[in-house]
Amino acid sequence: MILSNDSSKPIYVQIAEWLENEIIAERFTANEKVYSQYQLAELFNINPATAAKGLTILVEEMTLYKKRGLGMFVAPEAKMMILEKRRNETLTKMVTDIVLEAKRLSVTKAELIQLIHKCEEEIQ
Amino acid sequence: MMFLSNISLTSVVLSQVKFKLSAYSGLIYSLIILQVLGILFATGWSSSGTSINNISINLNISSIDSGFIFVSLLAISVGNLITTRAYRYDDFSFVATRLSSNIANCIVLLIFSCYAGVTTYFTVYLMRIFLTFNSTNEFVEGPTILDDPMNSLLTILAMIIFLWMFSSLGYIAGTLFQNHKLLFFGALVIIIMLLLTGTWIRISEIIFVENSSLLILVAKTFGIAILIFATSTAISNRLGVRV
Amino acid sequence: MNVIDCQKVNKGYRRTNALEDITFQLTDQKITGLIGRNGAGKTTLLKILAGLTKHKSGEVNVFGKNPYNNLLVSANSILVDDQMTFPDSLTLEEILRSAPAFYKKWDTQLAVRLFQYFKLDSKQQHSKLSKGSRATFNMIFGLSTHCELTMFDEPTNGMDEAVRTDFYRALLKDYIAHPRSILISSHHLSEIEHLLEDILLIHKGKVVLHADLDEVKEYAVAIQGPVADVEKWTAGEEVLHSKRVDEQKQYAVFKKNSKLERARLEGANIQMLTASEVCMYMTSESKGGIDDVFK
Amino acid sequence: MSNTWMIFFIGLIPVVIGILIVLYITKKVKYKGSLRLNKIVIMIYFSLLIGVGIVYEIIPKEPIVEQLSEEQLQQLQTENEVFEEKLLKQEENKLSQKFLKEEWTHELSGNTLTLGYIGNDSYSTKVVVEWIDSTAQKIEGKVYRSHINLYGLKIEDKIPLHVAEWTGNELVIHEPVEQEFTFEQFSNELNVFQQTDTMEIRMVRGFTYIHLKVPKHIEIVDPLGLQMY
Repeated sequence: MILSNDSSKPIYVQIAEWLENEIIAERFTANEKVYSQYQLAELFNINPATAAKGLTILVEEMTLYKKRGLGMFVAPEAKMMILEKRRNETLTKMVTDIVLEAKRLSVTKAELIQLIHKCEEEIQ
Repeated sequence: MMFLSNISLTSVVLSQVKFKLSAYSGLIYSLIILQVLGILFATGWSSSGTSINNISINLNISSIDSGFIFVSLLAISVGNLITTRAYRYDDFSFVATRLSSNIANCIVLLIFSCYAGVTTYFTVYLMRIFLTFNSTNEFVEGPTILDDPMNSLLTILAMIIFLWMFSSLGYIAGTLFQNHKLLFFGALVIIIMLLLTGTWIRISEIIFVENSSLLILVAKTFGIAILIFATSTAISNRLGVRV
Repeated sequence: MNVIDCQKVNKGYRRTNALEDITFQLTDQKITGLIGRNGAGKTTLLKILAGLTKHKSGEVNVFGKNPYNNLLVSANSILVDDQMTFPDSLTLEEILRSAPAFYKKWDTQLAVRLFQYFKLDSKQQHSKLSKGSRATFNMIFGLSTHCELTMFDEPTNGMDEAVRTDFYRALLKDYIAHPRSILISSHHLSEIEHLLEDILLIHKGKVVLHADLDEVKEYAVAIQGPVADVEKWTAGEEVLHSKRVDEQKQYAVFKKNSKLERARLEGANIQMLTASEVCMYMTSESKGGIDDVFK
Repeated sequence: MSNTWMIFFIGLIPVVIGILIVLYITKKVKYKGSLRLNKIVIMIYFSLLIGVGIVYEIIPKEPIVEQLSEEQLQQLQTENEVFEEKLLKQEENKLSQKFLKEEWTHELSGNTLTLGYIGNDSYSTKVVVEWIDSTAQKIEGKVYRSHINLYGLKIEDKIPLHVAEWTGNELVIHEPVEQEFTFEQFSNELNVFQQTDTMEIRMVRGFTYIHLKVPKHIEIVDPLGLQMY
């Protein structure tokens, strides 16, 4: 994977996301050691401090846990947590976009809800 | 954790000296050219002829004076040359302070002077061989090193120290010129004024002429060179690099 | 510990001020980008830090010492720039061979390997090298010293694209293996952005910004929309740059703040900026752009 | 501006020109060589010069002219002075016989004796007359030459003698034919360091003395003033 400088996302976020993807794809399984900041730095050609920041995000989100002197390990319920988070984030973002677009098109809230109901019925 | 390398002034100076000796090794060609020129000019350098009983007797004395003068000019030039930008900047590509750089230059010039002094002294033999095969004239026995080893050594020593002092003159002129063009010309004017007043002649007489022995002259010259180098070091302290 | 500590450093050439009240600290083992436009004072600052020139006033401390004429600083720092010279009488090989006497941490293996990789001619003289090869050689020299403070001034000037990429990769790998403080100056941030941890942005001899790379990235945003709306959203904000896109639309760059979410909800077209764009806008001469010239 | 200063400044000009030329050479010597080559040249040049010195000392040399020391020259000078003094005092028996070059007698046909000289430097010859009580016409003559030395060179044998010849009643002293000798010498000393002026010619001036025993009735005509009293 090549990181993009021009992406609106900071590099460390991209690193965190990449690691999450790897966990989802089960290339890292529960309690497995993940790459160190230096390995990540070499892999992506980035500053180790930036890589460390990416790792820190995941530690803060409890996706990874630290073993002193040994490195970072995938939390047992990491995959689930990531999926949960993505679900929330993606949906929220989509809904926001829908609401904004509706506003531009002068669609009322009631009409919007009706539209959602209709879509749901069709899919089922 | 930072691990700073500690390095002493002495070791930096030694490394610089070693480095400079290699870096300036190309000067050997200039030295050889000038010594050969010296040999060519030496033949009949001091030639005197007198007539007695209607007989003219000419004595061509081939001495190392001409070689020494050429090499002295080289010493001034080299002293000047190593203060120029290119040479000065080279130092700062490696570990250097202005002090270490000046001390190293001073030592390097002394080493060069030693080499130049000894070789210039020995060019007289090159001259002898050259003339032995090229002259039909009779030879007058001349003193060799073995005849008066102490005096020969003293002559070599004097040559070395004088060359060193000449290089210090070039060095201070170069330093002044690099540091401040105005200062350089100012100093030049002051020196010429001094020369015109005659005080200077008196001073140089006291220093260079009125000596009871060559050894005292050498000692005085050595002191002057040291003084000049120290002054140059003080002047160069504010010189910027790669500006 | 601070590797560099500058307090109100001033430096002037004749009547112009090259540096004005430069104040910043650099903690150890970071790669910091010294960013600024041409003539911003990057080179002057680096030369002062390397002890090559003297500052006029203020206090400069490198490893806690004034770098000017300090042996400790000289032994533990190096400035690589295109004015670096080596004696003509020495071949590249001989130059590399004389380095360990000066730099105690000199990495001969690294030097030799990089030298071979970049296919430099060991019998060549430094001054005879092409601009790109000389820059490559200087870089090899600078990296191999393993100096605790390694500074590069526009190191890739003259290098071709492939060599640049290799150079930055080499720098990073060597940094990982031997962490130390590295300061790289460039007016081309996007090229080195990924390497950096910190950015020191200077403009007209002053420090504009000294921050974490990601902070810089999030320092400002761009917004585009109808003129009236843009003016409303940016009212009272610190606008770094603005320009008319066409009759109706306005483009503005301003400091990120909490009101942004609301603007977004109000339908503003908000664009994230890259770090180099942020730096560019922060150091632009005027609020307008090149387009204003053609009005 | 005094003369000394003129000389000084004129002397300064070649020095400045010299420095400029040497600077030019040093900068123009484009060929700086490689370090390896330079090191070799430096070593070889040094050993060459020392080697030449040693070789010079051991190779057989052409006949070499000896040079007298200052003391020896002084001694020659003293001998000359003593000789002249004694000659003037007519103490013939005390004269150093090594100066005696020629001895002759001559029968004069008249009562006048003319002294003549052919050559440029009549001052090199001094005639000393000892009057004797005799009525005969016989004149006894002895030619002496005192030490001649230039630059301390031991070349006295090479310097030809003046010849005194009789033509009738005239004693003509012939100067030797003009000749030139050139010698080569090497000096290991630097003249610039000499505290004393060594350029002064080291010379012992010798003379040709013609000692004549002349009967008292003979008149000497000496137009050139060769006679010494």
